[in-house]
Amino acid sequence: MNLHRFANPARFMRLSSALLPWCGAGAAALIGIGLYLALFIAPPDYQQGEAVRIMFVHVPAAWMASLVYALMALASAIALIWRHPLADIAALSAAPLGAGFTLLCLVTGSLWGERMWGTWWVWDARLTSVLVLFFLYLGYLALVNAFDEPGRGARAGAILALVGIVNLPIIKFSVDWWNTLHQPASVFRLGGPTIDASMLWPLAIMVLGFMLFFATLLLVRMRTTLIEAKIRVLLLSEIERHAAASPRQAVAS
Amino acid sequence: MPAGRHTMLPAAGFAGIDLACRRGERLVFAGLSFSLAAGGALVLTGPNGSGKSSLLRLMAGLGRPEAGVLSWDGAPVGEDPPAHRARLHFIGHQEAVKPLLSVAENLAFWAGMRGGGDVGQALARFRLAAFAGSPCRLLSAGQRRRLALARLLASPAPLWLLDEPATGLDSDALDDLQAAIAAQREAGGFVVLSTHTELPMAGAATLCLSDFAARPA
Amino acid sequence: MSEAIARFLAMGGYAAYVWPAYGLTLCVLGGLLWWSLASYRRSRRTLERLQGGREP
Amino acid sequence: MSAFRLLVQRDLRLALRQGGDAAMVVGFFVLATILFPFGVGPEPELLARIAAGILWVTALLAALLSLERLFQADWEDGSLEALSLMPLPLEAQVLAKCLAHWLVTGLPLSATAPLLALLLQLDAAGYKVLVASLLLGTPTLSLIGAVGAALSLGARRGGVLLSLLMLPLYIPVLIFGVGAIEASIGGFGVGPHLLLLGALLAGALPLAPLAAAAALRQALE
Repeated sequence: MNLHRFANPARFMRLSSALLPWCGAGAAALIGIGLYLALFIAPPDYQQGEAVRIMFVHVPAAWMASLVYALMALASAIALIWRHPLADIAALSAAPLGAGFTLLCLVTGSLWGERMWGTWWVWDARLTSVLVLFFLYLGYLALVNAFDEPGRGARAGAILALVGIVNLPIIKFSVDWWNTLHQPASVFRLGGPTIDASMLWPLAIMVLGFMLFFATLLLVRMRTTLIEAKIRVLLLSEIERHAAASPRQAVAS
Repeated sequence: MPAGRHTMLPAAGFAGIDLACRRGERLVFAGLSFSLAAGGALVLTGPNGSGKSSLLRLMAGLGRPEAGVLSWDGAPVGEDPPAHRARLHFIGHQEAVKPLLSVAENLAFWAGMRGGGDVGQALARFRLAAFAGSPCRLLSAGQRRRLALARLLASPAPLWLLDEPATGLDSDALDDLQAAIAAQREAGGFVVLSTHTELPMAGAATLCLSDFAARPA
Repeated sequence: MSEAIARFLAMGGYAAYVWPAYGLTLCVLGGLLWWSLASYRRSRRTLERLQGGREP
Repeated sequence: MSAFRLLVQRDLRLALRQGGDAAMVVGFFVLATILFPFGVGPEPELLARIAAGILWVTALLAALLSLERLFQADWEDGSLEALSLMPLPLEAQVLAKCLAHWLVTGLPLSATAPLLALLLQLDAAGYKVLVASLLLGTPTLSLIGAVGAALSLGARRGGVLLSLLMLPLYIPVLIFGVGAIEASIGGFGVGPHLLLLGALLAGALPLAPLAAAAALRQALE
């Protein structure tokens, strides 16, 4: 009764410690194989030559960037509606990972742009949307860490994540519309109009590898947050134990 | 959570069953119950940080209790928040007074937000009639405190929740407060207040928060 | 043999783009991995110190 | 008088008595716009080409600046806590405060925009649509901004945080606002752009107060 439900979520800790080795091994294996296929086996693109290999990191990163934000919004909805503390922790733990994937997507995208267009940044519709998504992540991370009381940041972040997920398609639509208005000519296909089978496999494996990698780190970060919460509770109760014991004697004597 | 919660709620009056409240990671109090009949008063006592303000805020509907239920005339309060808000006054530590507006404008605003009421009489009963026209930035802390309490009289509400109303009041103001509370109770209203100073009230129940402090882990 | 490696590293003339992309991927993913594991270990150690290493 | 109008009236009275609010917002708008010719040079054709964009970006930033105080003043003196316990639902109160904020910022901005457009040599065909797009767009800015103001209440460096949260969400309003002006200058139909701005407003009207009220309740817990 005394400890808040999430202070000792034995079930989640047991479950995650069982899952962790498998996720970790799976992620390492998939990314390893994916990298090998991407760098050595996949044929160069007839138009873009070897540079197409950037796609094998850029596309999974782009996919993870939006997938993680969607998961954060889902977790935030669960946290707000059912006040489930684990959902809050999941969203908080996922945010930095999502931001990392988005940054990776942006930089690999600009590398790709540099090769194709000779400039480090191309206001392509998709890249611009990813840039905006990156700022949504930064906004979330800034908001969550802007409060002294930990619970307050998580709850405010949950609302922001929901507001963000509602706005994301609108932003995407307006950026696409704005892009076609100002840059009608270039069809800037990152992955090329069609991806033939020989490239599809490495891509699929890399995407799966990234997802497992994300799952592993998410579980690790959630366990860390839970342990930190438990530490706070232990420190608090120690203070209370001292406070409860010492002053009364002082007053009494 | 006790089964058949509704059956256990007292048919009339304002009550709380097995209330628990959390502040961040800390459970402030647990298993706290109280029951108040019409015309009744409840005085909350206890050291700082024992949860007097937290309990009053829970009663007002600012935030949800960790456990337990509050009931009004047998119906859980959480089921109809607007109705609960309509029936209560909550005067917290801050006075909610705008320095730029005059005393009368401030009180007229708060009364108007609750559907109107007699501002003049409320100011008079807290000896603020003379300041009606002056902007609140000229008021002293005690006078601002009296203006906050005048909100209680400006528009009627059966339930009064007062968080340390007596702080900063001089002896006259204390008498006005006690008179107002007595009148409220005679009219069949409920008064719950937390206080550190001695505030004698006939037939008032007291509740010491430290009796319900959650055991440290 | 070394000629094949050199050709591979040249990446058909796009070495300056492909390798930074993969290098950055390893940095970002590696960084996230290290940061998460480091904070996890640190909090475990503090917890064990606080609890005198009783329950996990 | 209904509680809604009472709250709007109180906020307007507070804003006008302080005197500064509307003047400061318009002052920032004028000054920020005047900076551009010093930056990009006074050539009329260049200025005319980017005038719509400059006006909309500076108007957007001006609206954003004044949003931090939307709930801050009431939060500090306990009014927000008392307001949340009033019979009028918090969502309606957020709407009332957004209306008062818009009347003090969005309206004056839309009124002064044509004067500044003169300085930036905006094409004659653009003036009517400039005002129309601002009148349609600035309420959405106030509504979405209210969510940011509520979320960053009581946060460290709330002002900077508010801009970081809100600027990405302002992009659609900016794109369609400027798009409308450039369409009218280019002789194309302005209908779709203004309709899209209206759609954004129609979407923000119910959803923003919902999100802002939820954020305020979290802050008051």
